[in-house]
Amino acid sequence: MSEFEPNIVAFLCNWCSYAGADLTGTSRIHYPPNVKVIRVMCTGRMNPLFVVQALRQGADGVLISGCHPGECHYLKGNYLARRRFMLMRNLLGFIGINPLRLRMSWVSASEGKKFADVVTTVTEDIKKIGPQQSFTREAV
Amino acid sequence: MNIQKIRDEASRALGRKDVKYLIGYQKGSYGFRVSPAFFQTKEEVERLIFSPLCQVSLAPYLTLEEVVPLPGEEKQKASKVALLARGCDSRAINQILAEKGIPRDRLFIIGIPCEGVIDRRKIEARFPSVTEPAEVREENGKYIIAIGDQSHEVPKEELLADACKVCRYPNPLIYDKLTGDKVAPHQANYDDITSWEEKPLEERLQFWLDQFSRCIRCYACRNACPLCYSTVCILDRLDPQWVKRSNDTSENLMFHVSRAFHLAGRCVSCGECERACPMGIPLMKLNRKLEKDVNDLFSYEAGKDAESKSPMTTFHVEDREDFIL
Amino acid sequence: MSALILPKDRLTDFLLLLHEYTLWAPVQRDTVTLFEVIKDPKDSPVDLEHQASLAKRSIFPQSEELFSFDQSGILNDASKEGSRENIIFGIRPCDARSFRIMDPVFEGTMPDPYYLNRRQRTVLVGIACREPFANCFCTSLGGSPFSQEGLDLILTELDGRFFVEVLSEKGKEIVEKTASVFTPASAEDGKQREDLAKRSEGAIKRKVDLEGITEKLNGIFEHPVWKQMASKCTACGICTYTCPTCYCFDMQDETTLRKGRRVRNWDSCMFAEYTLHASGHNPRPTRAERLRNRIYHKFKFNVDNFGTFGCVGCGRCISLCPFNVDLIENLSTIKSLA
Amino acid sequence: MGKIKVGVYICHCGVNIKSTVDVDKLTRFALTLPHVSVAKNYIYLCSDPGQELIKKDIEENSLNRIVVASCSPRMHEPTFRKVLRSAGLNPYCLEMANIREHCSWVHKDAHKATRKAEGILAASVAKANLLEPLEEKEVDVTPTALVIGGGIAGIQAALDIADIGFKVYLVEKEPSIGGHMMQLDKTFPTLDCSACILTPKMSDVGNHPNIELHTYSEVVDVKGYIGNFKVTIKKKPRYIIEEKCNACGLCVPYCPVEMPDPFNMNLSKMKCLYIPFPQAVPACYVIDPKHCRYTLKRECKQCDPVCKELKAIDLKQKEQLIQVEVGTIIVATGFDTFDPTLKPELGYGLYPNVITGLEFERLSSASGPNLGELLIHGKKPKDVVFIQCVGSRDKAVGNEYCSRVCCMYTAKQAHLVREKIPDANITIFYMDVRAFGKGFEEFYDRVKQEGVMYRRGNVAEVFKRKDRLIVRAEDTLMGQPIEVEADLVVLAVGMVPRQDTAAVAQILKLSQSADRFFLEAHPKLRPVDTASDGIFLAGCCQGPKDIPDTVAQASGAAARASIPLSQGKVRTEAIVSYVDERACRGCALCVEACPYEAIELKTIERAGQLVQVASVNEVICKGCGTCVTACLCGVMQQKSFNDEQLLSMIAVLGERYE
Repeated sequence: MSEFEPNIVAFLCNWCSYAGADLTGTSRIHYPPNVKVIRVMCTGRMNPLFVVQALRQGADGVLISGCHPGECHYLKGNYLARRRFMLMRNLLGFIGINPLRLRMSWVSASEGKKFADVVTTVTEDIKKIGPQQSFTREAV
Repeated sequence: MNIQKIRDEASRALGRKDVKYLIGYQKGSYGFRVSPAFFQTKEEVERLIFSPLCQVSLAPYLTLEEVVPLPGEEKQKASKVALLARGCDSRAINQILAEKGIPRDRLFIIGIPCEGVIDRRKIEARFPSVTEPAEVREENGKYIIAIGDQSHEVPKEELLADACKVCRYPNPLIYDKLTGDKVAPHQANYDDITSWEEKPLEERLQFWLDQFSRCIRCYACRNACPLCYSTVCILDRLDPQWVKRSNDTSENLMFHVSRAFHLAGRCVSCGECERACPMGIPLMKLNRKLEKDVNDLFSYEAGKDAESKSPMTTFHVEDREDFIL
Repeated sequence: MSALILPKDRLTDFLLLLHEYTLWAPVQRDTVTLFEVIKDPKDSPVDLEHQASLAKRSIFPQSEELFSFDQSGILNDASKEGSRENIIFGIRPCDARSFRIMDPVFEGTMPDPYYLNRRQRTVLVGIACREPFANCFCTSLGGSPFSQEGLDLILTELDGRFFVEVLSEKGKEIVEKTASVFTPASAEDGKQREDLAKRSEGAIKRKVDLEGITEKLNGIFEHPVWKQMASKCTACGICTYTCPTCYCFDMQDETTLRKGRRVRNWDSCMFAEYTLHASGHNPRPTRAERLRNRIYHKFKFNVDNFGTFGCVGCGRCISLCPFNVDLIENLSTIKSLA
Repeated sequence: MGKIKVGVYICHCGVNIKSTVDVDKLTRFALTLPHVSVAKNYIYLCSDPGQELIKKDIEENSLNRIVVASCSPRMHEPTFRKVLRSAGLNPYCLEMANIREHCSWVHKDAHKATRKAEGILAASVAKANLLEPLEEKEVDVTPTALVIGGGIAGIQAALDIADIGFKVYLVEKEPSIGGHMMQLDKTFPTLDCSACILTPKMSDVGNHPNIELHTYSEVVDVKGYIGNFKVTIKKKPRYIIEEKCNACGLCVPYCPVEMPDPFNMNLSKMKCLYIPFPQAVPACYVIDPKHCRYTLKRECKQCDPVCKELKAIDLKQKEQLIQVEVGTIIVATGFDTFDPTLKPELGYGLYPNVITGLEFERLSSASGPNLGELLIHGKKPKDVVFIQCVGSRDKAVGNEYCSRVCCMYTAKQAHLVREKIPDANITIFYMDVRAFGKGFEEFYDRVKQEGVMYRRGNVAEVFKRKDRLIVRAEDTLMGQPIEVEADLVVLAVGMVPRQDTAAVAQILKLSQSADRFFLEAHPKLRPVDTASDGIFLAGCCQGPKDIPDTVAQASGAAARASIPLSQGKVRTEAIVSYVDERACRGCALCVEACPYEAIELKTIERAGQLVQVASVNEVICKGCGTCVTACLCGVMQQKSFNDEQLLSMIAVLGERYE
């Protein structure tokens, strides 16, 4: 049995974090291949229910990343996202889903290094807590 | 609780030419049952009752498709709906108004301070298989229960609905007429929530998976909720289908997380969802968790007034973000 | 057939002896009692006191995968698989009758292998209703608390022991496999059972005279009474899902990127989506039409198609409805219409 | 559009992708995905033959959805959208799978990278299957521009746009345009007089028929969007009527109040009824309300009667709000100089003979306080020490960047000292000398020839011993501590973002980069654009620059800003939100959530009822999708990012397919 390789879905906002992740690439900073990215225009578009959906689909964790407070390309999307995901994270914890499965970060377009660090941290943490299997969809 | 006063208010309301009908309670079809009822005329008001057995909220009837005139329809401008509203109902009404679910000028609200209601499961467990009509009245901390010709006394605490035990708003917050004397509110108490969060994650997960696996997805929790009144609920959508029709733990978990999350900052903790659930799933636990967080983190309470903006569409720059990397 | 006695303290042994079967029995889950598969009777005590729901899912599960597929075609077809033999222990006479009402639907012109496989491989071990529940009205539908119809075995709780009657070959097999736990019943036991049966039948307080209801329904399709009946209904699925004779289902394909499965799920005629057309048109736009449909289905269409009412009078739809929509009350109202 | 036919194109990007991701395996994999009818890989898809390949396939195989697996969509999405358009396909039927920046460049293990690429591609195909053709709307452009800031950048930009033939509103918050450049004495490396080369441009601005100049004014609000900005300008009262004043200056002697002269870095005094400098544009006096006795306490008023004929003085003048409509905006708000008191060890503010570079410019300028004579306490300094990189390349004060001008202006100032005081001992402490520009190295050489002592070293402190200044430093070449006596210490302070940068960013909805200057849309390819369409950057508000770079960038920004003006129309965002009116409940949560007030409620008839539903203004909507999440019923959606499309990607990425 080889080591558990977590499957992590990341939602990145187009203007900061996606650009930041691009910079990570341009700067050839390496990080674990466990995270796959879905690009949306703004953290404000990220529906907390996506997280549960992803976990149900077999993902072991979800990463939400956007612009630093005050730097949202759309002014307040990240502020609203901060509230929404704070609640969702607590709710998941309440029903016993390890909050480490839902991570959020601020990564700006200039923080290529930080993106790599975030991905590494999240991957390591989820390796520690192991796979999510307790409520995966039957069809999967 | 003086029933005559309420009946007087009710018939006065029905006397108004702008009131179409009144939503209230009448004796149920058997045992401890009370039935929601729609009163058209003053004469019918004699059937109107209000007792600790009147547990269901009448607020959902404001937003059910065929009951209330939809906003803006010219010829029905004059027609109001009157209804009895306790503290929790009035909060629901405030919340619905804030969400433009129905215009204020369509409502005539008769506010009734509420001493709390009986949990039907509890009383039916205590007196099983009662078919003949039963009546209950409250007297200094006791319920006097009359079944047929014999009468019983039960301490209030033993039958009181859990939601009522921590009710902070027993008195109506919005009304056109108020009848009855104000009731002392209970202390906010989230001990159940905090103590639950001290349990190990695994134990919590197992508990909830077990609860969710029991769900039969009858949607009673949603339909009984005064605030679940979307024209199309995302849980019914096919494009995309957030929740499959399949009844399994995974779909059910998605259903319940969605339901609870959509009530974040909206739930008025009337307890209808849990009361309606035929599988006895403790849904209020989820709602109360969110209610507590919205309260602690964003210092917001749903249904306090008909104007306030949703905590989910507003923010403070200094909102907590210690969970963010 | 012969009668036996099963001492109460041997009940668990009796169930243990049936380990080769998949054993369904009423167990308490927090505040409710439901029929579930029990792995080990020792640590999940059977609850024969309350009215347990959802016996029907042992034969007609709420969700079942009919088959799965990928781009190459169908992978496995559940209709081909034989299931294990089932025992439903502690089923009520009304629930047992309910299968008799559902059978013709699934046998019909298009036999349904999924239902029928399970049905044929299921043994029904009933428990007579010593004490009817608040809304039991089986007697109004030709049933009774002690009805043996459709059962293979029926237990009647006398004090400290069960009076066991064998009603079919299947039932016979069971008692033979478990002979060790039984003692022969005496005539006295039989008499006690008779008395209980009478008493219990007498104890049923809720009744409705259904004489001529079908004919009555012929004439009142457009009657305003439906809107008034439905006014307090919130169109949830409790009545249909907990009804032992409701069999409506909906089939959906659940797919992922490159594989999928076809699933059959219970559906409820109370839901707004039930008859919703793709066009957005719905022939039953409001709760009135839906509630009407449910009553018509059970007390007219089922009679027209299969010659029986689609109802066994278990009263669960009444007890569990959060808003006191009461079938008995509604039927009486209909009867009383001029 | 009938049956979905997807074409998948996988780019090698030379070896950039191919070396880590098995492109052939990926191509075979693509063919197993739903609705994929063509899958190919090619060495450079962005090259002409690459684009041709896709174009040809679209036409020949009637493909209607295209997935390009290559670099970041932020890089080449526009390129490939053009390809689709040229092949007669809607450009929004394109989905890009980023297997370079997000995969081949960040992973070593070829197997794992390929597996991940498969996931990324599969998700993109899943979304592509659900993509809908979109249209960009066109809106008319108001053919005018706004330039904020009247320094050399703003002046150049305004002149260029005006010369192209469009009306320009130039807004400057000081009483005259000119900015920092006007304060400089000579400019490196050519040593021509700063004012002499600037003032002609200033008067051009003053006289240009296409330029409407608003000095002593600020932009206080900007609404709208590219092509249709509604700008509010606050004109502060200068208490002198601009149109009437002929700058004769007869009133000045009657003003009893003296105040420090900011133009001379407060090194001299002037009346509070003043003109910033003789060549000011507009040539009009101004009264400083913070000093004038009338504006403060309603007394004095001695100047008023003097201006008998012109009646140019109006002490009752009120501030005015002016509304203008413009199509594009250029931000040229400039910079502040670093405040050296933040480095107390250098003794600035403590010892009067420790001064900043800009103060030196004024001292040395012929129009300065001593008319060009370099005097400290009335006598020429003998020992002069320059300290470079003050407030630049300095983590301690939070400025990691190099200010790019200090090396050369220090060299220039050293040269000026030598010129004015031939026998002076001149020492320059530096970290590195950066003489990168045209003619810079030559000038640096020349200054060294002139006997200026360059010492590589970090200055530890400047302190007084007896009555002399001592500069203590560590000579990093000798590797030993040294002390140098000085009569004058000049601090080469760097450039920092203006203190009002954040406020301006709020008004214009701009973002700032890590160094707190305004953030350009792309550091290399869109250096003068911002993330907000129609708003451009010029000069030091975007980062430190010398004069030639600033002028070049200003002309660049002017050219960029003129494109929409000359085109007359702009295409609006296509990826906007939309409402399912059949199911919208009109709760207005989306209205509350929208950052741009792009959503409002409208009344429609539905099933015989009049109901309120949300409605999106597609021109204002910027397509963030925040409203979509706010909507509880899922009736608010975003084009190209609707729930169905995103959930399809989630389903694929979550799944562990083998």
